[in-house]
Amino acid sequence: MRQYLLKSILQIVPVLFLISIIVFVLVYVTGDPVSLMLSDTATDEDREILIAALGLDQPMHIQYFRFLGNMLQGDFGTSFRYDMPALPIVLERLPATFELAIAAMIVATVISIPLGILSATKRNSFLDIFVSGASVLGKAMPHFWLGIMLILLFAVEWKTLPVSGRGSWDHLILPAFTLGTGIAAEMTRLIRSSMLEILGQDYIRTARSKGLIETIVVYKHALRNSLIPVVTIMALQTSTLIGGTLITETIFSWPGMGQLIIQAVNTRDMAIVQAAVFVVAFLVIVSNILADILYRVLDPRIKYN
Amino acid sequence: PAQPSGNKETTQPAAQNGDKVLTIASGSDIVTFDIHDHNNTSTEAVHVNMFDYLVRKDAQQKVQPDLATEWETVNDTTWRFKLRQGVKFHNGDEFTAEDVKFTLERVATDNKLLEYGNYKQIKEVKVIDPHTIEIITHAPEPVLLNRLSRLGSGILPSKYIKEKGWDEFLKNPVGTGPYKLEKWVRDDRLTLVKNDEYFGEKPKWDKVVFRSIPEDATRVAELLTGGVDIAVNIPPSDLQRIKDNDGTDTKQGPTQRVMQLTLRLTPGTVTENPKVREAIDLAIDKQAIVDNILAGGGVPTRTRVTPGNFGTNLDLYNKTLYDPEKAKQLLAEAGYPNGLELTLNATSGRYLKDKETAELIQAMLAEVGINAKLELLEWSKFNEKYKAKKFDEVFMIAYGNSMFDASLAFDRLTTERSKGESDYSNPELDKLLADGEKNMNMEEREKQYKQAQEIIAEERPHIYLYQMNANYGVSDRINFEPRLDEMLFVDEITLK
Amino acid sequence: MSLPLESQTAQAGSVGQAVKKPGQLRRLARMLLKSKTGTIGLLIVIVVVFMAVFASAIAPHDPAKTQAAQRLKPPMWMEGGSPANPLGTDNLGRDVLSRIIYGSQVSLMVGVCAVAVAGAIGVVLGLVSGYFGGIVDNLIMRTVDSFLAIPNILFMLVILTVLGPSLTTLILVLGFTNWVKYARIIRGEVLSVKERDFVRAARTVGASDGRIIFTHILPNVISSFIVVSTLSVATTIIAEASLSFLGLGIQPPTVSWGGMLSDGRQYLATSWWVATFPGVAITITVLGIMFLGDWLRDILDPRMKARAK
Amino acid sequence: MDQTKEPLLVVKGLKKHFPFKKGMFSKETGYVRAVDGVDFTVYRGETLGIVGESGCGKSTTGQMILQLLEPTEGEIWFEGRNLSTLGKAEVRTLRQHLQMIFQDPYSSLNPRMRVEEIVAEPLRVHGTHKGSELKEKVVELLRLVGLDAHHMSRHPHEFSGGQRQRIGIARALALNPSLIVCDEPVSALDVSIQSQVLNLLKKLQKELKLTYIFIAHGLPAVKHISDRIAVMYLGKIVELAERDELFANPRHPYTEALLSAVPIPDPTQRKERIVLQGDLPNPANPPSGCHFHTRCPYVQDVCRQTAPTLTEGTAGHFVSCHFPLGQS
Amino acid sequence: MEANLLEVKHLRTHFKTEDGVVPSVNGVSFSVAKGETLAIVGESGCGKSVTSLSIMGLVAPPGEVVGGEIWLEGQNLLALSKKELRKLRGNKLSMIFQEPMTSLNPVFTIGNQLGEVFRQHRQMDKKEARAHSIEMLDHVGIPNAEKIVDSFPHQLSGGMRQRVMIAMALACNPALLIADEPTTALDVTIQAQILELLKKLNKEFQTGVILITHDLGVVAEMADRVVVMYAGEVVEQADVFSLFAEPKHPYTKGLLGSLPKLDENREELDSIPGSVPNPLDMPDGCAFHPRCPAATEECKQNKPQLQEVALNHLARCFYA
Ligand SMILES: Nc1ncnc2c1ncn2[C@@H]1O[C@H](COP(=O)(O)OP(=O)(O)OP(=O)(O)O)[C@@H](O)[C@H]1O
Ligand SMILES: Nc1ncnc2c1ncn2[C@@H]1O[C@H](COP(=O)(O)OP(=O)(O)OP(=O)(O)O)[C@@H](O)[C@H]1O
Ligand SMILES: [Mg+2]
Ligand SMILES: [Mg+2]
Repeated sequence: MRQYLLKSILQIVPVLFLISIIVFVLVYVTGDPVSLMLSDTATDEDREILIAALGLDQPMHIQYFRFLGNMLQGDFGTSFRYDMPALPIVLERLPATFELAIAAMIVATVISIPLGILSATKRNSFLDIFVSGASVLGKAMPHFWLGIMLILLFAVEWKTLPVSGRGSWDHLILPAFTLGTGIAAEMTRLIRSSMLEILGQDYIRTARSKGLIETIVVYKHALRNSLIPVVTIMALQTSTLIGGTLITETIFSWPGMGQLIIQAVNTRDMAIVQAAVFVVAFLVIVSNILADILYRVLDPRIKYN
Repeated sequence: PAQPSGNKETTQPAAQNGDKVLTIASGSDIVTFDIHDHNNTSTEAVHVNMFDYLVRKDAQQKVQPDLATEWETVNDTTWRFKLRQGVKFHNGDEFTAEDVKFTLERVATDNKLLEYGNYKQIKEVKVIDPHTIEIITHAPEPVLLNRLSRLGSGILPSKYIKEKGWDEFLKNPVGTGPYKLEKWVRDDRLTLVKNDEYFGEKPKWDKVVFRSIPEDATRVAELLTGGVDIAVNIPPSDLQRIKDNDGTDTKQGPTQRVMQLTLRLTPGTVTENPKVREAIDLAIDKQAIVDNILAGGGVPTRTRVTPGNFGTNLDLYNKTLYDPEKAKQLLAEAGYPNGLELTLNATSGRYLKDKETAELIQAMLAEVGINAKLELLEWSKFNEKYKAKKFDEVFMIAYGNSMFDASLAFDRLTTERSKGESDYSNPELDKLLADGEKNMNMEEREKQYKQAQEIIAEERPHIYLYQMNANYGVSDRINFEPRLDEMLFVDEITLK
Repeated sequence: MSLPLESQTAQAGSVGQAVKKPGQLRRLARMLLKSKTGTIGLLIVIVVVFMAVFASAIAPHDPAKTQAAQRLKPPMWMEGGSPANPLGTDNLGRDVLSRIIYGSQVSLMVGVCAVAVAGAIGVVLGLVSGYFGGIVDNLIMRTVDSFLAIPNILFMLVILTVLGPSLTTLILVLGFTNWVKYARIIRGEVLSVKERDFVRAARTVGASDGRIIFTHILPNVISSFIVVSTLSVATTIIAEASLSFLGLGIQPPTVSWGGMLSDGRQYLATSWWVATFPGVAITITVLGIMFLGDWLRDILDPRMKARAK
Repeated sequence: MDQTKEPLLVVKGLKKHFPFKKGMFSKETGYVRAVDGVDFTVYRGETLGIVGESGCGKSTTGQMILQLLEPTEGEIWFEGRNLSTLGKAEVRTLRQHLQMIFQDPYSSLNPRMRVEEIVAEPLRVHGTHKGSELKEKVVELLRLVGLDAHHMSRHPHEFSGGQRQRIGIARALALNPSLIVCDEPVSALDVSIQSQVLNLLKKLQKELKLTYIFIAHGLPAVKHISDRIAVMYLGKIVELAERDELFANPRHPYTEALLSAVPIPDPTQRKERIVLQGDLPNPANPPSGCHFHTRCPYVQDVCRQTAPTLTEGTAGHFVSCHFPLGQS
Repeated sequence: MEANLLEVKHLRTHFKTEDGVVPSVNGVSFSVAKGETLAIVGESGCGKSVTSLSIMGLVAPPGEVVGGEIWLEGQNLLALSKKELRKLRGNKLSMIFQEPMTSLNPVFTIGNQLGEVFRQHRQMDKKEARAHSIEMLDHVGIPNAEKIVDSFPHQLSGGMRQRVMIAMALACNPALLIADEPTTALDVTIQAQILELLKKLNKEFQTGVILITHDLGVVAEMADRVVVMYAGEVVEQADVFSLFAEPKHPYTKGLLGSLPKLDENREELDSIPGSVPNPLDMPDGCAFHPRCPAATEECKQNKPQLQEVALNHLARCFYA
């Protein structure tokens, strides 16, 4: 296991390197931030000075290597909006986003596992069709629309939950549902099909031939196996999940990274954008590794291959 | 309305353990505590509660003493101020003339600061004694008091900043105002607590929370559920709903902002032709825009110098021209009997209902045969093109006027400044403006500006559409009157 | 020779499912009708395509025609509604029904073109990566990993903010951010098809790499591509809506469902129909495409076919 | 096979080691010794059978001969030329004479192609036939394997397993090969179909003067079709002899056990078997010395230490054992 | 009849597929006596597995037992409730499957899966179950059972896994064991091991065994009696000696003739032309007639019945 971990950590390196290129190019093509940084009345000379100060007059590859070098030291530049180093600003927002993403994941899991199992075991029943329909619906609703609807219903109409902001656990419910619904829909479909496949396996027939009660057959023998592929595919959803926080956080005025990113992009605060993209990418990669580890725990076959 | 069962500390604005808490929601967080390096009205609306100016405007926009108790003009370029004694910053430092010198000279000399342009007129701040200063300007400055009672003029603690450094100040800002910072969670909330040491009237609230809620629907929902006491920037379509709701009401008030079209007079463009410009003006039914899109929340105008500003030409205010038939005729005369094409750039999501307004304008122009290609840009992109002066024939933008003086309204119309943007040039106007700028004879000055407004209304490098209202949603438990400058002096807000 | 070969060949027809050409279509149709959801899906997609193609003929009004006096009229069955605007009007007095009909053009166009762009890039890279392996594979897959690590919306947000939204950029950006999905899937399929004996057989007869890729591998991986891309059309339609929320969707006067939904959200509480009907249109279309995709997956999955035998 | 024996294919010291990494940092990499030093000669017109248990390297050997896998070591001489020293173009022409029939009739035909395209592909690739000539050739090939011209327009899934195998054979015959490697061509087929295919292969061999390498793990089938038989165990040939000689006098203990393990379809001949204990060892970690020593009923100390080499005992009967049977 | 452990009468199991009803098992009858080994042979798809699954009550939709009776020690299994049947499975009635590689759950240890049987049917606790599992593993000749009990299936070879399957099936000392092609996936030398083991256990426990296979060699080696199936029907039934000595049905004859044998050299094998008919499109009359060298008009029109053609030797042919 330790070896595996080391190996995966080493594998991150080229990916992070490629990401650094992508990020750099994104920012590079964004054009110069200079005009946004200058006051209305600045002269051309002021402009030149600032450009030189930022090193924007140098060739692209030089700029890239300087960017890379700084980045390796954790320096993503200074946010001109906050006039502070970008990375701490991003990291400061991480806990909020984390909290939201994990809550959403829990919501998704709690919804999807029972539904997925039920619709697989009761295949083609009314319930199955209902669940399929609901999961398509879950995917078809854009976050912003769902979020506003939830606010209108639960907060404004029924007054059962707070509208927005971050605070106690009940502030978390609506945004977590908003963010988790799409994932839940995806997961339900996955669990269902994975479960259907597993239920057709020989060892399920073996389990039945031993006279085991159906509950054990489904929840012991089938579920564990069907979660194995789900885990990996879900890890791929981390990036969707974090992407979803951009909009969800804006709707619920949740002070996380998502909102920060949107505002940074809107104000062309590219240092923040760079740092944030990097942090997000790193998170996604780490969560993929975690999923891989979980995969190994769930499936003993892997360890020995 | 019933309170949500949510966390008491974070959402419930009402008194808890006897504290009086006011919660205000706006669409965006404050930008920074560097009062010189932003030009954001809603940030200043918060700052005014923490920092004091030398002089401040009251609710009627009359200049009142604040940190300065008296002032006089020594000569055309020198103003003397007597400073209030016994005032303390939130950290306990005493307020002295050094602080004023530090503050004003910083913004007047550092050209990287966003407010530099509005203060570079100041040449020097001379400390006469610890409680007397003289401000010396490069040229005569008729509007100095206006300048000093607005964004960028809050007095900073020079000792604190020199000792602890600017970074520390940004983290723990300190002013002389009635409220001091308790906590700032970016993009979430900024909490102020009362400053018991405040020199003026005792602060009325124990705690004030400014929440940032970017999504309109969410902000309205917070107001309706009692999560906030005041919600800024209410979409017109929700006004009725807030009125109908038990426990909430709306307040609307005029602002300094005027929505306008900037037209290009660059040779070779269709809008070079004055008849075309006039046709565009006549084609747009401003009243309809105000009535339908803004739910009545605005006043059509033909000038940017709206009442409350020095130099208003009331002949042009609350007036509008709308005559599509004449517009068609003008087009025909201009040589476009079959209509013409142009590009209209506008923002999307920057101003209240900007997108809808532009869409409606596009439709109205189409009625008279002007086929406007609408290019809606999200603000940062718009701003980039704006600064690079890369727009085509027409762009739509709203300007405010924090100076409350006509001069600012013309700052983009001189031959020099309009180069590349509207490419408008009128020597007569140039002269009027140059004179007005340093004319210390107020009566004469007013005349100059009134005349300038007439020229613009006639030649139309800018077509003014309407003065915008600010829409607030307000809880019934408090008294609140909107200010023309949109500042939120929380001590002007009271519990019923 | 005791083998009565003739009698044996005569049998072939009845043994293998002797399906002749026209029968194949009929068989497909029969399989379609057997699947309720597949049929519904196809019907929905047909209706939407019809709407998009004949928008100008079936829409009752010009979708861009504003009528200030007619703003926010409710649907015809509600008080104050009129048959002239069956689904009501929006905040500028434009006919919601007509806008939905025209909106289908953009939604479909964006969906289909973006998927085509993504598919073209993804399929080529996936084929190359899976077939040749080695360094090329490594490079492509690491690039895929990098792209996967950055949320699509973030990508689109940055690029569209920079370039400014237009139909073309939107399509290109959506395509450019989604290719990884195809590259991954196609590569996986190629890896498995590559090991099948018919590919070995092609190599023993001396077929070139190009021939193997295009005549043996590509046709056998294309069905997963079709399934995934169908589902992608659906997600792209939703993505356009999310971008509209961020102010980066299709720009007026072009109508898109996402744009309508996003603009209409301000009226959700007061004039629900402005945002609800485009929302319903998106949902139904997505539902239809997904049903169709699921059905395609079922019939194109060789395992399924084997089971049906 | 008498004096006219002309070697068509000579395999010398053929090895294939599939590498696998043991860990990221331990430099040490392991090898699956799929084929671990194999020598044999195939004479023109004969059938060489290769038997052995699953994983012993039969298919890998076959694939190396066909250049589908690159040997780790060793030489393959075909028609007197060393394949590994030839240029690409030469291999391409030479390869026409080397063909393969695969085990799984379901995966060896491209499901998206018509029978006509499948059978015509080799002709097309080498550009030997064009247009109507091509079509005629396809019809001829199909006839040869007992299929009809009207099958040409069908897809593989419309055929039964036996018929598919015939299509595969037709494809292999298209380029007039001299050597065909048959990798378990009948093990996936039903009992009653197996004999059809075996008969067909025999008939074609006679008519077209083909040479076969026939790989299988079903001993009866191998015996039926082969002239000589090689027995493989864990990547090595342990015994190679004329068919009848091998069955009459197995000299390697493994061959003996293998023969004894095959159930005879005659209830009157139930017998005491030699049941080998234990499982086939892992080719990634083969036993020291003689690979078979872990399961050999006659194991001696020397077997654990030194690996025996394949040596010719009686004429044409090779065995790799320190203590070959029947020597007393 | 009381001697018979299992009595299957006119069993019919159908699959309702999209293309039509597949009558996989179409009126099959046979019996198994205590301690007897009955072999069922036939080509792929003739209904062997479906027959055995029907006995176990494990036919999954769209399959359904639509007729017949299955009597096990005086109980009609088809009349039992699901719960009652479940209690019999793994207990009195057990089964091993063809694919030892996929028949064990990859994510649980051998001990866990084996112990389950004891816990389900013998109400043992975990410790007891484990002890018994080790004992059972010992019994089927697994060396080092203490260690193997904690390993996962993938750590075992195919032969070992099949032994585990056998241990699992015999755990509760069943009256009837169904072995569905237990050695097809194994190598010859391993197959020999397993067959020996089955023989030994069969003697030891006096279990009735149904051995399903398509390998006539295995049949000759193991069976007391043989049932030959073709297209969902029994076409011949006899004791193993008479069947091999004097096959009565042309299909059986063809099968025997088509086998290459180790002890004889023939230039050419006999073969049965054509292939198994499509179950959706069964020929009229005798199902075998299209492939039968001796078919007559009668065979094309009428369906022959299974009849006794010699003492205790049944065949479904007009001309047997
Ligand atoms: N591409 C590969 N990579 C790694 N190992 C391989 C590869 N191909 C085959 N092997 C290993 O090489 C050994 C020999 O494989 P091969 O397929 O030649 O056996 P075989 O004798 O044909 O067996 P079977 O009878 O099962 O077909 C096996 O242990 C197998 O796992
Ligand atoms: N799930 C199913 N759906 C449809 N038909 C099925 C299904 N399972 C089995 N059948 C049909 O039932 C028939 C008998 O199948 P069965 O598995 O009993 O054959 P078998 O004799 O065991 O063959 P094999 O030797 O290949 O195991 C076949 O024709 C098959 O097509
Ligand atoms: Mg092989
Ligand atoms: Mg079977």
